[in-house]
Amino acid sequence: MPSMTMIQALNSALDNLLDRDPDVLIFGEDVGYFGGVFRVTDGLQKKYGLTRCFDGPITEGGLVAAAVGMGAYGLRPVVEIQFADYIYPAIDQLISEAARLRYRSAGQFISPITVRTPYGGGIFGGQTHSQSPEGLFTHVAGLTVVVPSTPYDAKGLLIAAIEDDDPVIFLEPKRLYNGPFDGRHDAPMQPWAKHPASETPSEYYKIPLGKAATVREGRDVTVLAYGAMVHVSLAAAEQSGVDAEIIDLRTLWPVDIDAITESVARTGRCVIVHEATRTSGFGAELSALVQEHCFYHLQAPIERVTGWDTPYPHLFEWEYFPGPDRVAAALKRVMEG
Amino acid sequence: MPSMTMIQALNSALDNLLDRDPDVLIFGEDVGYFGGVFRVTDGLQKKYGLTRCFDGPITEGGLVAAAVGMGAYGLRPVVEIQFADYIYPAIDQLISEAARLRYRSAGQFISPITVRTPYGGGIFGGQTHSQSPEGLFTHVAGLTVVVPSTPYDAKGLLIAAIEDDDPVIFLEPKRLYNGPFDGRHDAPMQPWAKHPASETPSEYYKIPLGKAATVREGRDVTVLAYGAMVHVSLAAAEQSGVDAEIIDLRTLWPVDIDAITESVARTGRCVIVHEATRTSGFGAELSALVQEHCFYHLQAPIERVTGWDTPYPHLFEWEYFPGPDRVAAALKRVMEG
Amino acid sequence: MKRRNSQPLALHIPQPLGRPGDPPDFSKLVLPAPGAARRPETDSPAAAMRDLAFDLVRVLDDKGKAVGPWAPKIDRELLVEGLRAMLLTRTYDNRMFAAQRQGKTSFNMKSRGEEAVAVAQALALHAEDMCFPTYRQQGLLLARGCPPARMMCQVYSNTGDPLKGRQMPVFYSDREYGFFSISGNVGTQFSQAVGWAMASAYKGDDRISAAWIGDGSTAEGDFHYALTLAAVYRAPVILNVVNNQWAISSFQGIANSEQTTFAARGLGYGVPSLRVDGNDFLAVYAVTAWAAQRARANLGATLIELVTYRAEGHSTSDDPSKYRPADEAKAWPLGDPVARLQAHLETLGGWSPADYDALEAEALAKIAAAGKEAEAMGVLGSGPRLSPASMFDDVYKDMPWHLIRQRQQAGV
Amino acid sequence: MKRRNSQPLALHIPQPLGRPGDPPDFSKLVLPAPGAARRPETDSPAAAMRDLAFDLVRVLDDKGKAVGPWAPKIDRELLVEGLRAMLLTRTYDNRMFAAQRQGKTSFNMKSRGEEAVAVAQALALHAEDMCFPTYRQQGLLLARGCPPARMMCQVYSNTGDPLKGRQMPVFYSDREYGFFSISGNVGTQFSQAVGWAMASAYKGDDRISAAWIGDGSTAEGDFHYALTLAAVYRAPVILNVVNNQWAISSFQGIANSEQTTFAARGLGYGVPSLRVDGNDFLAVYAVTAWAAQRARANLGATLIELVTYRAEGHSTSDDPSKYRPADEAKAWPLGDPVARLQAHLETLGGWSPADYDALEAEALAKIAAAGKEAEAMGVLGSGPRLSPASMFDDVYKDMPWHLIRQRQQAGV
Ligand SMILES: Cc1ncc(C[n+]2csc(CCOP(=O)(O)OP(=O)(O)O)c2C)c(N)n1
Ligand SMILES: Cc1ncc(C[n+]2csc(CCOP(=O)(O)OP(=O)(O)O)c2C)c(N)n1
Ligand SMILES: [Mg+2]
Ligand SMILES: [Mg+2]
Repeated sequence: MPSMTMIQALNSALDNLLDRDPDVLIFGEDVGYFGGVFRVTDGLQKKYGLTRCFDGPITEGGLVAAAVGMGAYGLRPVVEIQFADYIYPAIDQLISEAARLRYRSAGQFISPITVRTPYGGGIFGGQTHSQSPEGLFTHVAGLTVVVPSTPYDAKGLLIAAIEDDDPVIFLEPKRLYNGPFDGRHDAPMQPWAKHPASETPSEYYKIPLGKAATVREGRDVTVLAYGAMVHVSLAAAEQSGVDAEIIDLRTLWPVDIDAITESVARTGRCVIVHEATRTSGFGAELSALVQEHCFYHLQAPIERVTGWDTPYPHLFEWEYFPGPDRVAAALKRVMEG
Repeated sequence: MPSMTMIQALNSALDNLLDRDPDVLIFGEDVGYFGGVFRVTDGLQKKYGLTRCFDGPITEGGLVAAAVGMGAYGLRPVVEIQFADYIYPAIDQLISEAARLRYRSAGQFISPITVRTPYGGGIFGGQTHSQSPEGLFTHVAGLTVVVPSTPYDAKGLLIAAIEDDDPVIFLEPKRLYNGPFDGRHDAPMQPWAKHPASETPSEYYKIPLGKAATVREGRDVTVLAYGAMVHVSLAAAEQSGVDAEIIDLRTLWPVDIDAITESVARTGRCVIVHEATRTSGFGAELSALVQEHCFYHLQAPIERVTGWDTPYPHLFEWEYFPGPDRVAAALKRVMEG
Repeated sequence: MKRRNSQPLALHIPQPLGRPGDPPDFSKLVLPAPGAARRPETDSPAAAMRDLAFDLVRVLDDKGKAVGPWAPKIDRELLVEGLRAMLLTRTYDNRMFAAQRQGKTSFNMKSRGEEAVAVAQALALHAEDMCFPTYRQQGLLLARGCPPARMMCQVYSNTGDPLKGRQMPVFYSDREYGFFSISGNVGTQFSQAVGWAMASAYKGDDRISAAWIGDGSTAEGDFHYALTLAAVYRAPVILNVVNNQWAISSFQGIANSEQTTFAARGLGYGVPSLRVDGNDFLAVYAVTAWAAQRARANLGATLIELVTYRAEGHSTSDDPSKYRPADEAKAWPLGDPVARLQAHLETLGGWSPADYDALEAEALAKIAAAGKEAEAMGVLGSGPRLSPASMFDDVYKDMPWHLIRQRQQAGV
Repeated sequence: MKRRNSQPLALHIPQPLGRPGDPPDFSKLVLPAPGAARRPETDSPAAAMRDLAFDLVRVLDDKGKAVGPWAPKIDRELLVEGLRAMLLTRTYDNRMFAAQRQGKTSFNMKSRGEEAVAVAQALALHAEDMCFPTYRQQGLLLARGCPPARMMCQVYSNTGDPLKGRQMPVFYSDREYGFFSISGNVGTQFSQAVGWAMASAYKGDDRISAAWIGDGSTAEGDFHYALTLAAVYRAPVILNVVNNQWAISSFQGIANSEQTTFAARGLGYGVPSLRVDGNDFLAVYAVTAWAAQRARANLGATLIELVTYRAEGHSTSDDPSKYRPADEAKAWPLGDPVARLQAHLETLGGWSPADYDALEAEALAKIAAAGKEAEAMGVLGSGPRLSPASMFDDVYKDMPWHLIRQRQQAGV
């Protein structure tokens, strides 16, 4: 099985689907001839032709609107938003249109669209190349929100997202594109090749949406994480010596509630980790859910380790980023609770 | 002291400020000659002239953008978005611009703008005249989110919002515009005139942002609510016989954490009520905060009573609306916990 | 460079020529003579017809005669069909407006004065072409043969409602009649229609799409997105701006400065752009057929500004006497589309007032029967009612755990 | 109407004339002769000058002579000032590009080939007029006399950074020099500039605003909002589209279909619209001064399309040889703005290559000194560093409880 970076795995997913399904097409800013600023669509226009993978004007709202219209026609459009920070102009089409079309038309029209977008910090991108807006989308009835943490998952989840008959926001942790970053920014960069989850079939396969993965079993505390924070949490578990069970949510919403409750009921403790700003981030919902489902099992307050409630500051990137030290400290704190 | 409806109180706030501060101006769809579809700006154009209160094109994004530019110049613009459901086209200007301008320019430019908008259901407005999007804004660092529940508060909070030097999203519970609706939709409509909090000075006054109000003292359970849900919660407390302490948050973010923790530490129980969809709504953050701050005081799981995770359905408005029966049931449940 | 003394600036706030109490004043509306506008070949490049964005295609003259190069060659049968559908639309609107006043529904919107827009355009399109309408093109459905009872059931949110009570009245969706689900957020359909047309072209299909937007709503971003995408990808779409002079209480000057036309917007994207008398059934039909022919020939999009007048309130919630001169509707210089088409049939000969009365009676009877049929399935607040259990369906294709749980909690 | 047989549709995807390996091809660029475009009075109505949206104002001819009605009457001193600022900008860009390659900063963006846009426009405006730029108008700051070291400190996020390390490199903000905070989201400043201009008019001030947007970014909603609002309220604003042919890897056809000009966008809003040779310092100056005069006379907004060429990569993260012909920059028919202004000075007489060399040396010395000054205050990753405690400031005017708490948790 070939070892792939996350970029290659995503490219492979798109390649498989362009090949299998003539109704799949891709568009977005710079995705055509150039292959995308992160190279995810590299070579696809050349291989499948101009109309299968093409450049769009700089109009995120228009791109998603076009996808909604295409979806209503019967296609499965995949839109790339160059950075998640630029998804806001498309929010009306996502919230008022894509997410509600099936409901408001009682199933006459659907929105089987996928919006791919790189998110998260760690590349010195400042406030407009680093954001993690996933929490907003989890508040919208009708949207599915997916975040992979490995090349293998990225491919299987992207295929499932595109084949899903409802709109999916597919957030790609850009700091993981080229390696399994654990938050130790001073350490030499790791390549995916050394990571087992970089082994990725070239062939088509799916990972079901709505299913979490336990990436580390443990008895002391349950860590809920996704994207780059999965790797950060793994590092923090080692660093802290706390025997943490780490759950990679993979699909944020609808979330795998059984995986969460089963684990927390066992460990009695829970730490939630995300890079997004803290207040009303998805961590808030996770905390509320855990509290509602596992109240009588909880032995310590649920902790949230998150980005601070400020814009992402260019210079203070690493002070902002919730790295392994902060997660490890939280693990220790909940063990004392 | 005159008795005012919430509409009159809001109008009075704007009237006071147009009178006192030449830098305050109002614009939005239909707010000028006509005085707004809910009549909040009635008479203001006539009294203060064309440039103080005028019609805007149907471009929520453009209206907020213009306000940001005006704020950077030094004015205090007040923008009306006709329904909160139509605020999404303005989200990029709110999140990427207004909320971050002070930060990214290190204080060189600020956004002292106020965005007023009617929100919430109960008027058979279907999915696009009933939404409660407040949760989204509480996730955005730099925004202040305010929701009044009485005419008196509406006026004092609106004046504080407009005079605040940062952007404020001011959400007006439209079902309370003309009366203190408690969710009993079959009962005859109550006028504000009979409600003590309709007594509203014609003169200028402020209610500080960030301060909650305890609208009912109680020993059994703390209810956190805002907008129409304050009245629903009051009705539910009477109906259930549970001695609930009801806190009207008034400012959602930055929330009055002291008021919350002091009360929950005392009651040991907490019910959170909002009309917005449940998942990742502001109730999730409140639940997480209460859990973090009061874990060792909690005697039962925190309950959330909210709108369902569906679009707001026209026909099933009252099945959707979290009315007093549902809140009362939650009050009883937490007492058993 | 140093600052020099300048005069103080002043902010301009556009105002209409008249308000309540004033006489109606349409002196700013320039009306070229019927028949005067030229008709380019459908394969002319956009750059060769920029003048038409500032002109006005009119076919019917004051006496009801069809004149000039745009006069379409259409059967008398189709004209009668058009008149029938316009009358049906008007009758339907009246009935549903009354139903709202009777408390049978929460809301309603009329299209009076604008019936030619939806009806003539429906007839100029193929039945399989896809429409992305606003809430004021109910005439599309009626012209395409959608049973009025079916539409009424939507308005009543009753047991026959194809949308299961989920949408506000008049926010129809009817896939069978090529009518896209109406959104409450104005403008969003405009850009979606371009996506649909791109999809049709992508598949080598032969169906085109058409979209409508109000004059006021052109200020939304989606208008701009639609034109950008339609121009860049030469999408087979007809983009219609229904300029009925008003956007609730805001006159046209709040949307376009009165220094230009809405059709002129197309010039900046390289899309052929026409302006047409929207109350002239023949002109609307001709221009739409012209644009459809372009689209079908892979020549891309056309922008059409339909100049018309919203003869009644914005909706049942609105009272236009609060913000515009009382008799504006009567003074509207382009008249009434129904009366004008009737006059044309009379000039053609073989058409009498009695024929008109018969059509009108037919419409009344049809709508009355439909009303009975629909009301038997319930109205808002009384009669048979849908089960609330369905309110958790269709959020997703398969119901996720949290909605199953919420349905249980709701006890429905 | 029934469906008839039609030919299958096909989706059109625009393509540039050349890709890597192909020869540069600018045959689609139509260039009217220098001096040919007419110059309307500044108080002419928009409707009387629609032709200019399809024309091209050029002043400098091939020999560097200023010709035609747009040739501005400006002092030689100002021309030298312009050349000095353009050279300074170019030198600054080179230095900061190199600094990025040396690892002293995370990112940089050049404006090479487009220096006349920012510099000539800065000189045609008053110092108090407010600019709403993109990331490619650093020339505005330098032409207005902002010390280059101050800009470098922003790029280095060092202890001298007026923005406290919060913004990515080149996203300057400088209130003192009338330079609005640059957003990472392209386009947002365009509509904000209109709001600022409205505010100035509202207050009876005499300052106007100017905004810039790239060709590619015109597709954003904010472009449309800006024009709508500017037209409706006659805002005293100059709206500039910098058409440098590329938007990262996407050529102009992806933004505008190549069937029209960006200037033509203004026609649909009723805003006077001009197209100008963006590499012609004199033409840019003249058109900007004309637009400013209109704005100051309360005649409202002007849309200016500046036709230029992005001579280098989009940014330090970009390699244009991946998507466009290798020698395109050299083949650009409108030449280099610096060389052209220099040639003009030579035709005026009293200007020698030595004068040019002196200016260049002056720029190099100035930038070298600034570099030293700035680097002494630190560069990204080494040297003196701001305290992270400040990262919680300025989210709100007064720090709310949760940020005080988070600052404590952060231990900074
Ligand atoms: C995004 C959005 N903003 C505002 C509204 C409120 N609204 C509904 S209809 C309308 C006026 C539309 O006017 P126009 O586009 O001219 O269409 P007309 O009603 O005249 O047919 C407004 C402001 C809305 N529905 N959606
Ligand atoms: C809203 C938004 N979408 C996408 C981007 C990514 N992006 C940055 S610059 C750019 C190209 C802009 O091209 P153009 O407007 O022509 O300006 P130029 O770089 O040529 O000066 C893109 C797509 C962004 N910054 N903001
Ligand atoms: Mg209208
Ligand atoms: Mg460009």
